[in-house]
Amino acid sequence: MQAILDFIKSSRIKSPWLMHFDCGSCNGCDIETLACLTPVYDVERFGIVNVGNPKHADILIVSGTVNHRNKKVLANLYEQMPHPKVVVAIGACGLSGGVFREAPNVVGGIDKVIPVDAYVPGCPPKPEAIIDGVVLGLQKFAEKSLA
Amino acid sequence: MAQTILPFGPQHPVLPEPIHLKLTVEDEIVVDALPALGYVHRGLEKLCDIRDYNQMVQIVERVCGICSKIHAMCYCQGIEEMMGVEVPDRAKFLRVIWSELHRVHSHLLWLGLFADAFGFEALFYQFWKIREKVMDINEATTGNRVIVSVNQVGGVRRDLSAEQLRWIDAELKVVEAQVRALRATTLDDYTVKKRTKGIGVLSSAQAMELGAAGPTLRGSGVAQDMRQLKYAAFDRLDFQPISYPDGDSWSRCAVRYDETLQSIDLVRQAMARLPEGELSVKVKGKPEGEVVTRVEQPRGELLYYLKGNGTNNLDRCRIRTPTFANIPPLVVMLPGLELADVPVVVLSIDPCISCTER
Amino acid sequence: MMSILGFLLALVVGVFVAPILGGLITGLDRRITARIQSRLGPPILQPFYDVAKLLGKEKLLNNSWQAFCAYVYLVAAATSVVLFFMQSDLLLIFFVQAVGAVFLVIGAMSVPSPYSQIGAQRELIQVLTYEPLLVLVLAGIYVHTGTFKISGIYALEEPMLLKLPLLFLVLGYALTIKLRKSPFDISASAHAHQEIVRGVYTEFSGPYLAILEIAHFYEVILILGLVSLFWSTSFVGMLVLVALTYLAEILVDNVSSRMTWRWMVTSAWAVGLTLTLINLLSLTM
Amino acid sequence: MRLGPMVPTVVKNLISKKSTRPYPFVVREPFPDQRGELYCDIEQCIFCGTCARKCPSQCITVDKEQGLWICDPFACVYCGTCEEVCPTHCLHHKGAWRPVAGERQMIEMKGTPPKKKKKDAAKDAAAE
Amino acid sequence: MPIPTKQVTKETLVAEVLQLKNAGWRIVTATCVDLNENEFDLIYHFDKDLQMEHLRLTVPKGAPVPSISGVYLAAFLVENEIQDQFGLCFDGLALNFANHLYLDDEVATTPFCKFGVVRKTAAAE
Amino acid sequence: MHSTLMFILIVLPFLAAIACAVVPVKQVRSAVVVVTGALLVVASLLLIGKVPFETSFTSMAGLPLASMTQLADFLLLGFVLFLGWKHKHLGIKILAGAQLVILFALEAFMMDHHAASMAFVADPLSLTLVLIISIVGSIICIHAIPYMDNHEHHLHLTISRQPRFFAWLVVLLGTMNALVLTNDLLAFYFFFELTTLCSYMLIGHDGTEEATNNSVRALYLGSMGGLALLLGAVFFQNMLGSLEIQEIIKLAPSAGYAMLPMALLCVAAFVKSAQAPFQSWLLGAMVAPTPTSALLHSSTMVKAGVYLVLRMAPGFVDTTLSTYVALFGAFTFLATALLAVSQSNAKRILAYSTVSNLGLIIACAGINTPAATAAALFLIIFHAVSKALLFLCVGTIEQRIESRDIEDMHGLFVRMPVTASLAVIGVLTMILPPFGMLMGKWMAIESAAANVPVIMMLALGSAITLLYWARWAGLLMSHPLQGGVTPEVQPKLTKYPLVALCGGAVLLSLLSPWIYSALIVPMIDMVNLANPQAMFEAPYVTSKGMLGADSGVFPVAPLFLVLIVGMFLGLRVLKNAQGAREASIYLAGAQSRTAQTPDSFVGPVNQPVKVANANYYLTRLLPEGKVTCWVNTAAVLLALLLVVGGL
Ligand code: SF4
Ligand code: SF4
Ligand code: SF4
Ligand code: SF4
Ligand code: SF4
Ligand code: SF4
Ligand code: SF4
Ligand code: SF4
Repeated sequence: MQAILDFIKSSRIKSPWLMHFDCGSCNGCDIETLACLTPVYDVERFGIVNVGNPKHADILIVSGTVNHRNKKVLANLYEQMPHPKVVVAIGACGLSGGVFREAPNVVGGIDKVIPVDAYVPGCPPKPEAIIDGVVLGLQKFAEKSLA
Repeated sequence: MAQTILPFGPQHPVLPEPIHLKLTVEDEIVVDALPALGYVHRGLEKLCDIRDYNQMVQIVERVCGICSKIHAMCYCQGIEEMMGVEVPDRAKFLRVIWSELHRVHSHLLWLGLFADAFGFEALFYQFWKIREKVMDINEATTGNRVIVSVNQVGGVRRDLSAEQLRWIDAELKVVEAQVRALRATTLDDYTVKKRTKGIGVLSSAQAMELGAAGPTLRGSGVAQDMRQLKYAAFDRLDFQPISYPDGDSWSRCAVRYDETLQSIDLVRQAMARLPEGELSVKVKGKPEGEVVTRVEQPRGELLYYLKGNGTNNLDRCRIRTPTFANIPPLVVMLPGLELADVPVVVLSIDPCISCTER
Repeated sequence: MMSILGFLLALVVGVFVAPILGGLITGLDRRITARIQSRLGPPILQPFYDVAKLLGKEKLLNNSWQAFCAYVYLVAAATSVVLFFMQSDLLLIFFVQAVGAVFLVIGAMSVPSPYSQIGAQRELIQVLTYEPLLVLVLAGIYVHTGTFKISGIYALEEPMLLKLPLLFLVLGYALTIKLRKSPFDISASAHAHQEIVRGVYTEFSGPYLAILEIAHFYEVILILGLVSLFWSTSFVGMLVLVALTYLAEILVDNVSSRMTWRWMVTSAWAVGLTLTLINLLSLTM
Repeated sequence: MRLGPMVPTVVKNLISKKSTRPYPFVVREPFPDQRGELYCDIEQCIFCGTCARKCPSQCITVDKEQGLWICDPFACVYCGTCEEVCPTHCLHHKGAWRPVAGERQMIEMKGTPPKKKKKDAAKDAAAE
Repeated sequence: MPIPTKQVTKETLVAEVLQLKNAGWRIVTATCVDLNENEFDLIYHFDKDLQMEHLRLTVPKGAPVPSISGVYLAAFLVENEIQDQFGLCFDGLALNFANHLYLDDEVATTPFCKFGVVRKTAAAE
Repeated sequence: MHSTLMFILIVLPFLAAIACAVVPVKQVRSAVVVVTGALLVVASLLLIGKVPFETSFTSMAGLPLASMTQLADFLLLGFVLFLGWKHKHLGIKILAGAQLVILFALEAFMMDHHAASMAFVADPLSLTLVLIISIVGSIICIHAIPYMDNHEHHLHLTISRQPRFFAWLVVLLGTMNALVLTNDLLAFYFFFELTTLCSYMLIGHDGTEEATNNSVRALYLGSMGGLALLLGAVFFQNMLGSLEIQEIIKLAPSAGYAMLPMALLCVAAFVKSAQAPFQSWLLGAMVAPTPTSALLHSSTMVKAGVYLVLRMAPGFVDTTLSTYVALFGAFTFLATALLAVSQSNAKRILAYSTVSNLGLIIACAGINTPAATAAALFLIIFHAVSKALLFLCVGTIEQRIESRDIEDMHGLFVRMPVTASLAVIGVLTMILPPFGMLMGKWMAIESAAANVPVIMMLALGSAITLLYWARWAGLLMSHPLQGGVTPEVQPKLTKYPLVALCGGAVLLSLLSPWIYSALIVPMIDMVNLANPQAMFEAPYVTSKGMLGADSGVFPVAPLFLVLIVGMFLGLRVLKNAQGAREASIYLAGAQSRTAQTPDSFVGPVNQPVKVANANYYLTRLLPEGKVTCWVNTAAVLLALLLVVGGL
């Protein structure tokens, strides 16, 4: 029994399914996130699968600025993810609103709506940096699932 | 007959960007589609009030990361026209090289996403694999993969060395060969044709009436391309717009496939004819007046309306992006299709919501 | 009749070994698929990590009936595999397996989510497409061997493939649907996601999704078992046939786009029924 | 109309070298002049504030009095404008990208404002 | 230097647009410019064989403008956008998003006007 | 003892009917129905121990049965003629007139009437039907008591028309019992016609225009069947000099020329079982109150048709006729299953499914091997029980939600947990192992496996069947995780019949190996007895609750064991699941965040939009009208082939 529980625990960081939500990004960050999945970076090496459904996701990758309309969507998606879960914000926009911080319909970074576990700076961050972000997220994931 | 009403987006795995369609289907046949926007709206045009006209270059680049270079170019051309600045020739050619490289990467990206829309995963991966070479060229020559920031009012910020030009040429050969190898699959495979031929038909009359732009327009047989306006160095390059007559998703795909190769060719032409000279000229004064400029984005005609008032800040910066023009045709194309065709047709206009909503 | 020992063996192999094998094959599948796409791909054990992780996740449900249906799916899949190892009646095995399919649909339909519902409808259409083909393949086996019992096939002197080549193709056609591979991955979108997210699986999450995955491992074994019967005379032949068939499935998956369900029904019935007809007639004439 | 024209491509993929880069086990050398992490050589900075004024993202604050150069690394968009306009060339983009972070950060660098160089430094030292 | 435009009035707008359509012009888009406390400029852009034609309509704030979406359906999007951002209302919109094309109720004033006015929400209408 | 049982089974219902019709007190009528039902159940059960037997009566309870039926026959035809005249229906007039003439000719010139007695034969086949009619039929009649009250309440009738209704309902029970027990083809013909009349009366019960039209159609098509049957009888009398059913079966196979009357009998049976192209009357019959539909048009009366084919089947073993019957049945099975797919009206689904299943039974009769016969019998039994259950569920649901459209039943569990669950179980017993229907289908497929066209149609048909059942069962059960379900209160007479049928469907499935030994083995023995050339062997052996043969095994008991263990596990899972977090449905992230708008998403113009879910009806692929047209054309051709090809 203990062995099974251990296996489950160790499996957690080996099978992070991620969902990507574009929260009003300029696409720069999104295409770099997508690039992570493609042959050259192939994050499936780490068991990472891009799922389109919050109910199947462990990691939520969010890019872009939060505005009044998409903040509700963001909150919905986060709520529909089963625990344990982590959020990785990518790009200047996702981190703070970036260059658009002062634009009229911008609320700000992702952490204004949901708690963020890893911040990946860049505009857009390179795919390698996004992988780093997911790795950092996974560390938090491991901590959370122990708790 | 019983109807299913479902939200397609804002978060949907086939859409990298948030757009919402309220779909009404009967046995998976779409009977009604109503779009909802606003998930990406930032209001960035309004930033011209608090950022000077030079800073706006970086901001309009971020209208959309995929053709950032071309946005900046269009904007700079507008300001230059308003201020009467003549850009050095070398800068004009370099602008063409980078903008056509952007078109190559954008079209490859689209070809991949389009393949994904009809569930051809291996093809998706293949195109994205090829695309990485173009991204490497971007990164090596501009310092960034996606948002390259090479334009400035008055010229360009980076140069290409002779060695770099040779390297680009070699890399592009590989890219071209690999893209050509996928022609039969992209345009002639039975399963692909089944999913794209005759799906989402837009006649040329409809396309004109609904204001379609870019490959969506050219896929309906209207050979109109803003590069015919001969901005930048296009007056000194061989260029003929590509069009296909059928107006279906397949035609739009064929246009983009051919344009990928065409753009590689244009890069080569520009590299071959690249003149020596300055990269930029010093810009003096403050923009005043009105100007309308247009360039061809990977997704079609891009229009900037700029109005200066003699200060460092513009009075109005209005951006009409190609996807904005292609949304009405999309809404018209959807009814009567199968649900499975919705991603295909939505992707077939190469939607870019961040540019639509800015 | 079977000895008690044989029965117990079948039970143990069917219940415990089969899913492990099924998981390994799925892992291998993902690896090969990745290589075909010029990627490195996940570790072979990835499916087990996935399932284990899912088992440890929070339980999230819309209604409890969903959970019930997931378990029935699992039990039905396991039962059909056990029956297979007991060399029971093929038709019956297949009907027992259909219990799982039906409960998956019912479970998905019990949630008013349009994606899940559309997935369920499509799953039903998939069942509608492959079921007749499978029944006809089994009927062909019956005509050839005189029995629906698997033991009857093992009694054959020469591989069934030689007499039923077209039916084997039909089986392949049907199994592509069952394995959720392109061009027929239309109800659950195991890899892709194009229009309906994860279709029938959309509203199952965490442990309940894990249950469905395990059930799918069983199904993979059942399907490959069925394939292996076509070369029942030698163990090596079986392995080779199964490996080649599976490779072919992966290849087809990677060189075709996903088709619509209308195309699936019409093409499967047109091609499948014609091939069946020819092969059956050649057998009965 | 052809069936399976993709076959040669996938077979080639299967038997040829995979294109996956083994990041993070091997990290690729950055291209020259890549715009990675922004770095301020604070000793060279004269606190003129040009970078702060020109930055399109307005993420830099310069306090000439205190000798502070502050940058919000989460708002910087790596456009390189500041690097270009800095009169003393004390701003550089490193080749490598900025490392990911677990929480909000602020880069605050304290240098010595020009002119009153020695005097101020002595004052500061005395204050501490 | 202003761009060459043809000045139209609210009354002649739709007729002019119809004329252009019949002559085979494609609508590119429309632009709204906040001129001062009392007026907007509405500029309509058309294209034919790479040539452009612009119509300029100067209107006082607060009064609705006739929609041209009856002539060019495609115009509904840009007119909705202007309605959202500038609070300028259009009469006879083919598809009216009632001030909610881009913006949610949280945005209380028209964001693109230098002299912002309170946005009318759908509920208020 | 025989005579008492026969009296209860056949005559008592008629007496009860009279009581129902004349006593206007509701309580008395209810009591009469319940008591008659109970007596029928008891009598039919007692009959089990008696089979097989033959008996004949000159009179029963002092009534001269044989001569009475002869007289009644003419009266009946006269009445039908009158109805034809009343409804100005030329077809009915011609058919009834022709039958009158032919019957007169037959009675007057061709038969000798020395033995004016009525012969009955009870064998396992008739016993099976008697059990179904008496038990299932009675349960339906009892369920009708509260149902009709509600029904009339809805219609705001001032004068109850229930006496008439219940009278015809119970008359039918007696008629059917007589029909399956009689050994005389002419008597069979009379009862056959009588069921048509019952049908006419009950379909038209509500008196609306639609009801009247549909009842006339039923009468018209029914009369066609009657004519075919009568013609068949004339031929048999002419050729064999006998109208004794057992005699005909014995003599017929040796005589190739006897195929024409056999074929005519089959056609009569097809009409009664509403096989294509005659299905329209059964579809029309769905306007009737649900007990009528359940009793006449699904579980009992339509079985008269398949009974006739099965009864005569030993008479045409290994003939071309048999092949055609198999083809015809399989075709109807497939075609009407296709038609069922396009339906969202629950009663029409049930109707098409009935036709479809009867087609399957007829196909089995046509395959005409012992295994197929066994399959047919299983199908008859389990279809009757499950279908009755489903009909009664639909009736109950309809009275509550005032719709028969399955699209209106999404999440019915919340409103009617008991009925919804019962309906789901009913559906599952129709399509899944280890339940009896599926076992019947399993046997049918195994026995048809070598018959290429038939197996192809069966394979397609059974897949389609799965489709239209599963989607219905699926949509009933959606409900919120916690709370929200309102307990259901039902009158006892509504609830008990449902529960009894449901329990019956499950329990009988478990008992199927024993049913097989008790009913089917002796029946095959009887066939052998009746037909010395055919030396059939029992197709399956039963041991340890398993049905086995060389060709395959169906481990009923072990599967039930798995089922029980599975259920136990399932219930624990259900309980466990209560602890889960309740999730909102996936709506692409756009779900409305207010509690006032459940299952809604924020759509265009920022307004909440409620999601809608609908089944697929493939109406573009299979438009009902067009498909009906093709099906009917094909069926007419097949039927012609059957009549002509048999020669
Ligand atoms: S951070 Fe940069 S690249 Fe990413 S979304 Fe924002 S602007 Fe685009
Ligand atoms: S073009 Fe489309 S797919 Fe590409 S980034 Fe823009 S929105 Fe996304
Ligand atoms: S058109 Fe779309 S893709 Fe191109 S730059 Fe604009 S936003 Fe980006
Ligand atoms: S020259 Fe440099 S230091 Fe002097 S004021 Fe200008 S920017 Fe500041
Ligand atoms: S790189 Fe660009 S955004 Fe970043 S600090 Fe410098 S100027 Fe500002
Ligand atoms: S925060 Fe400032 S210093 Fe840091 S990397 Fe971004 S721009 Fe450079
Ligand atoms: S521009 Fe250079 S010197 Fe001036 S404040 Fe910025 S970093 Fe310091
Ligand atoms: S349309 Fe076809 S099916 Fe309908 S009544 Fe006429 S013939 Fe019969």
